[in-house]
Amino acid sequence: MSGPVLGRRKAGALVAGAAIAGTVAAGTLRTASAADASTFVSGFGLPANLDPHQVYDVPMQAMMLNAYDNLYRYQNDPPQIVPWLAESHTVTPDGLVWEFKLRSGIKFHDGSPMTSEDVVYSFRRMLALGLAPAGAFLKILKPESVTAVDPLTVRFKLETAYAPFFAAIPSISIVNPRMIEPNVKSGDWGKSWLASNGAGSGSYRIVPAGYRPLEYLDMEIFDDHFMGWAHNPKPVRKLACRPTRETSTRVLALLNGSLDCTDNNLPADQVAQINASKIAYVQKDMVMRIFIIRMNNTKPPFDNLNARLCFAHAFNYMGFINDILGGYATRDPYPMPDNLWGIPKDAKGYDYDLKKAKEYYAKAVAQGAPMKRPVELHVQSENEQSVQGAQLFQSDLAQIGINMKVVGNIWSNLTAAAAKPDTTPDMWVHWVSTYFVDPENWVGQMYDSQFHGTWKASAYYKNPEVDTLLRKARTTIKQEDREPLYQEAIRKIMADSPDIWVYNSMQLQGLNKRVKGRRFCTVGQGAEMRWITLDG
Amino acid sequence: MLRFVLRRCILVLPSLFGLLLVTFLLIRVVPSDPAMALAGDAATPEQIERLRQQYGLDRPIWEQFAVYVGKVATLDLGESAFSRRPVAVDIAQRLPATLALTFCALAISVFVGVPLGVIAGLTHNAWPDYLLRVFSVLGIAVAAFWFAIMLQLLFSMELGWLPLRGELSPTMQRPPRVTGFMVVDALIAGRFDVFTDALRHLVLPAVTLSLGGLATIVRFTRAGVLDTLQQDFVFYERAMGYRRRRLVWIYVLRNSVTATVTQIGLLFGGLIAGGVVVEAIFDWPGIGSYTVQAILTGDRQVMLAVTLLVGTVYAVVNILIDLVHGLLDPRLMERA
Amino acid sequence: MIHILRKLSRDLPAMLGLGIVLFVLVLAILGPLLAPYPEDAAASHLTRRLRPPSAAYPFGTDNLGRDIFSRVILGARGALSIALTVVSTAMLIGVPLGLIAGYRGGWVSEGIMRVTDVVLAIPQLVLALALAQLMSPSLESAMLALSLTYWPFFTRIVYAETRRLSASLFVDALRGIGAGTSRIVFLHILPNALSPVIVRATIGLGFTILVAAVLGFLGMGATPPAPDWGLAIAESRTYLPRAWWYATFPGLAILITVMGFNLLGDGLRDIVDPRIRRSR
Amino acid sequence: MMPVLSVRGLKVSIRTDEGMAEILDDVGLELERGRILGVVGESGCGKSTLIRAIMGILPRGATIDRGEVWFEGENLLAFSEAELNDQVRSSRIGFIPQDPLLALNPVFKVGTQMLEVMRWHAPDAKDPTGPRGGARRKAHVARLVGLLRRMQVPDPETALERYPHQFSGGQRQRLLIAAALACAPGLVIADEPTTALDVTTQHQILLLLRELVAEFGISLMFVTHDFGVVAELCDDLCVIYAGQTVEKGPVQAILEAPSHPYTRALLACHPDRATTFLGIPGSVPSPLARPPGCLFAPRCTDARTLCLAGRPPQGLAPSGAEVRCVQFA
Repeated sequence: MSGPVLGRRKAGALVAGAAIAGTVAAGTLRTASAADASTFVSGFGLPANLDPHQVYDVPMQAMMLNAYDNLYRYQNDPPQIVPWLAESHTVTPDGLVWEFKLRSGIKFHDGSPMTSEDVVYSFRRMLALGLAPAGAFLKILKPESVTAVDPLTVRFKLETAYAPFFAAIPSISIVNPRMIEPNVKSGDWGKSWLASNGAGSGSYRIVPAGYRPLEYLDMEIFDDHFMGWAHNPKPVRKLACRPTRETSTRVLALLNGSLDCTDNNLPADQVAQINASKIAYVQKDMVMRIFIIRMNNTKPPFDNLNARLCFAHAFNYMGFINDILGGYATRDPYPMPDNLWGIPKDAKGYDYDLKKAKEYYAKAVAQGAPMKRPVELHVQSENEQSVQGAQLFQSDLAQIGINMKVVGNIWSNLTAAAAKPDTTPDMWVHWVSTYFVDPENWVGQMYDSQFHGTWKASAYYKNPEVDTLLRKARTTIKQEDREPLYQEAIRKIMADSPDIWVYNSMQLQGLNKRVKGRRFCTVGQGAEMRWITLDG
Repeated sequence: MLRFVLRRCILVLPSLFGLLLVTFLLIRVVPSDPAMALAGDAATPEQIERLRQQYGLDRPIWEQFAVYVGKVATLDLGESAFSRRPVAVDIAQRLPATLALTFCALAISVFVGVPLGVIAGLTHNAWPDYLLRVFSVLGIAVAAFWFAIMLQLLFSMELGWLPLRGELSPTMQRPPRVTGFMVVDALIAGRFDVFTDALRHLVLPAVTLSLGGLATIVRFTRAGVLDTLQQDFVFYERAMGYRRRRLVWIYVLRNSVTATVTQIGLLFGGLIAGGVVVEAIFDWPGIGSYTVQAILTGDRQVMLAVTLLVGTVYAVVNILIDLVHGLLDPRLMERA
Repeated sequence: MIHILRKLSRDLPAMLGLGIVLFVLVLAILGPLLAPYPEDAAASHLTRRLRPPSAAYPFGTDNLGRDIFSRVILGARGALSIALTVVSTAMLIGVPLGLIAGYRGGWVSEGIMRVTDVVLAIPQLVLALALAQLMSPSLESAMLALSLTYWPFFTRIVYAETRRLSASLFVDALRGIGAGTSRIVFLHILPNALSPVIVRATIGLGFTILVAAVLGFLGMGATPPAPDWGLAIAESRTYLPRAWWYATFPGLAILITVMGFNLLGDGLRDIVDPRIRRSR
Repeated sequence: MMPVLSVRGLKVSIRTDEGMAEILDDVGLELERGRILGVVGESGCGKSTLIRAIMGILPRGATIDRGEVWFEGENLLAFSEAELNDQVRSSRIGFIPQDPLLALNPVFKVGTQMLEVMRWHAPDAKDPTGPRGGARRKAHVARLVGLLRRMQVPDPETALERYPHQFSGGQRQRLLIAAALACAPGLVIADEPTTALDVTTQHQILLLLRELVAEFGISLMFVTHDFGVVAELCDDLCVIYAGQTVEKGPVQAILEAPSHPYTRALLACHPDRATTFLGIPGSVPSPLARPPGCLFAPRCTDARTLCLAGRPPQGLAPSGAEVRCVQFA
């Protein structure tokens, strides 16, 4: 009996489903008339809430790039930091005093002009709330050190020199105090109000009635945006954010035209089907988002270098990248995105080599490392890719005699567990995305022992030489002076093999073919709507 | 009757208190750190410690519980660690969506399930009965998500009759919020385009969600009808020449649905929590997806509130069910 | 017993159910012997990912190139063991409580039934998810959560039956001749209350498999690479609608098994329910 | 004169798990206009099946193999279910059930149930010239209230608004008698209507029935296992044993000189209240395997070899009763 016949007979009633799936793949489906020519239906995820000073993650980047503006902004691919609200800035040679000069004539959504006082308010608010985006600033900036020199000049006086300061400036949105202040309750800086409302100057204005957390968000064009709309004669006038939870729904919605774009995490296995359709295609973009298998360096056998090297040689990097990810990622053997500065040219990572892994295994055993101990690898259950990687790792480890168990877990538990070395799992899997474009975002916060207790530093790696190098690089201003410091640190870290660095991501986004003019940048990942035009 | 309702309502309170206590303790032992959840991914340990004190998370557990119960009594359900919005506001926004979905699913279950159950009962151990039994069990056993995707493929993709996801088309202007129920608000605003659009969005999720309930109702109605058909009065009524249809659909049915009605009460609580999968696949902005989000992010206030909410809905529905029982069977009302 | 079997043999759907249950039982016991690729319980073969059904792989292959046919067979054991564990644990808790509450009466009964009400009101999924968090998601956490929420059903049934039986003349007579409480409860009331319990248990077995699958769907059940049916469906979501076989066959396995238990349970109910028995 | 009801050679069998059961083998009876016929037999002899066969409501799996049921000159067995419902039940044959509590639908008001019957079967129900809708309903209510008053139900006006469980057993039986008469049928079949009642009430109900037969000009078929009741109430008698009519004739004649050994044995056991049959040795042959000869032969004190040869034919006894026994062949 030939294969397809068997399938058809056995599948019985389900053939209907298969047949439909087949026609969908063939692209003979009707187009839903869900969207009109000026409404863009976006499948990007929504942040936990709308306050850019409370939340700072990839979905927030996508939201705030449209609703708010920043002093400087990352644009293009590879990312460049360009003047935005500010037209220029100066910095003293010691790197302590920064002055930003605002453009004139900037208007908020309520029509009021933006002044340096508003920038001061925004930074003070961000520091006072002390939430996610404040992480880069809390230690180096006091609220009173942000001042307005004149209506268009803001001055920042840092406590200590901090090179990533400028790189982190685009993470702070400028908010409108005149809209927030009337809604302040018991000194909360308008926190609960701004969580569901907008008070910005961005290209699009939030429609509060069209917002339900994580479900939908409606925005409409702000015609008076300071950059104007001359560059885009036919902009998107209404932006409807409709995040879809299930991959299958997401793909179907893209294929029937009820979504203009998906988020950036399309599984590689969906690419062919989408590209075969008449109305949509998959856009591939390199970003700075690295995939890491963490090892808890305080727990035996991971406190042994040979044991760690054994594990590092037992992961099928290219099999994972080529077969499971369909080649949509680059092998990145460094503790940093391979497209960022600071990586030593001579560095060589580890390869998949079970023979070498066995040798290291023997060496580790000889040094008394308990290689027979069953170890656990925690994955984020809801993330299929991490689960597959873990299973792949497991079947290879089994071949060299290591008993590894995959444990499903969730992000909030994992980050909580990572707060202490003894609760941190033996191994776990996560990505590090671009919060700001600087080595500090990756190697700096991952391997400087002062960050122990945060999930980024959950390898609990401690090397005084590396600490010194990273701290020096943090307070050195010029990039050309910092680069060798990072290179040296990375060399030492890689020699110690504290974690298993797997790949740097390629983002896959499904787009309707009517979407034109999209501009991609690793920060925001193509979600900035002001550039987009809808065809037809 | 009023006394009966009041008595039942007062009896519910200790149960809800017990429910709250159990959930509170249960959620307390979950390892995820609410302060860490509040602080966000990029937070430093100092930020987290500050939040811990701010939210009283460093206090003894009984003190936290007492504070919480005091707040609940004034309908303050706290603030979501995730959205940082008042939980009561989030729930008020989302509950109508879930209730609408649940109600429609239940209506489908009842209006399809009861007749099918009666037919199965009337044809006991003949082919229609066998078929209906197998199909009703299929309804319970089929994985909702698989069925949902098949519906999407057929009705949204191939035929293009019904929308794929969501509560309303993105191009539709939302009607002003009055009741929170999209369909009702659309009618109040006189927006018939929104009304039909919202109804069309309801169909697929409601049908998917109705499956399990449909099967349950078929089974219990069948059993009830079988039971009633054994009663002497059915023979008497036939002997007296009752019209066949009226005999079955009025006189037999009313005696047969007691157990079915009880099941509807049990189903309702289940549907609200069980809508999770359906809400996920159809991106339905209700309580189910909210609950999963809360669990995935360790959002304790929301988990507590949702448990309390489902418990309350469960209790209220069961009081209603008792009332319906009383209306169906006068003997029960007298006993109560 | 013979009587029940004979009655059952005339009930077509119930026989179908019995057949399915026995078949799944055989799969569960002999699974590794029957599966063409038993090593695919854990191995991965990256070069043959997501193949559609063929002669070599009748149900196709999954995201790690494993034979879905083998994994469906291997999954029977897990499915049955979770169902049996949950239902028997729930019975162990629920049946004695129901007996006590039904026989003792008074505040003991009132207390037990109130607690039962509270537990019934806990959303099963919420508890399961919360426990999954507490213990880190696994089959064990799912089983515990389901057991903890399923016992009230048994308590209620046994309570009602016990109340009915202990008011009956027959138990009155036993009391009259001085039979001890435990003797009356365990030798006379329990066997009589057992038939609805067995029916509920049969249906509960199917129900549990289904809820376990939903937990798997939400990532809170079995952990990879276990050949769990629910987990397979959860994993398959990412590849739908293209890789339809990935979700379909494990889905069918769940469907057929749950259906088997339910048909059997329904048939048993028709036979043991004394009210319906009269009609036959 | 043609009898109102005449059953001839009725044979009914039911398919069971164990095989075909011959519930009725050969039943024959006649009920003359204006008279009361008592049908007597042990439980299990097929009395209920006889009633069901006459009313056309046999259980599933039952078939009429042979026989005729003539009612007012028409063969009821030729009627379809719809015709029976339209033309016979309630309108021409009223029915009084055994247990008044179980026979009333517990969740509907008494009035609702009685009016449901009248709505379709009252004499004016199909009269296109008569009052319609609300007016007709009003007329029905008035007739019912009158009937209830005649039946001595207290508060007949409010009785219709009450539920069955709010009445006592005797009152419920009166309600059912009223219901049976509501559509003015010519024949009323009563299935042991007094069994569930206490002795005093039973007596009152019998008196009432006796009066009603004359007053409403009905014929009454009264099924019972109680010879005492028969003696008190009936004009004619039909004794059934194991699905066969064994003796029939005028009550007076049979009671004075019972001819069939079975009738004799019954009356010997309990001349007044033959409610139990423990006095007759042996047991009724199973309907699954009827012996070839006389069905009573195994228990009969006078049994001879002839009795085992074949079914005995009907014969005429000196008392004037028709008897199924070789003695009178």
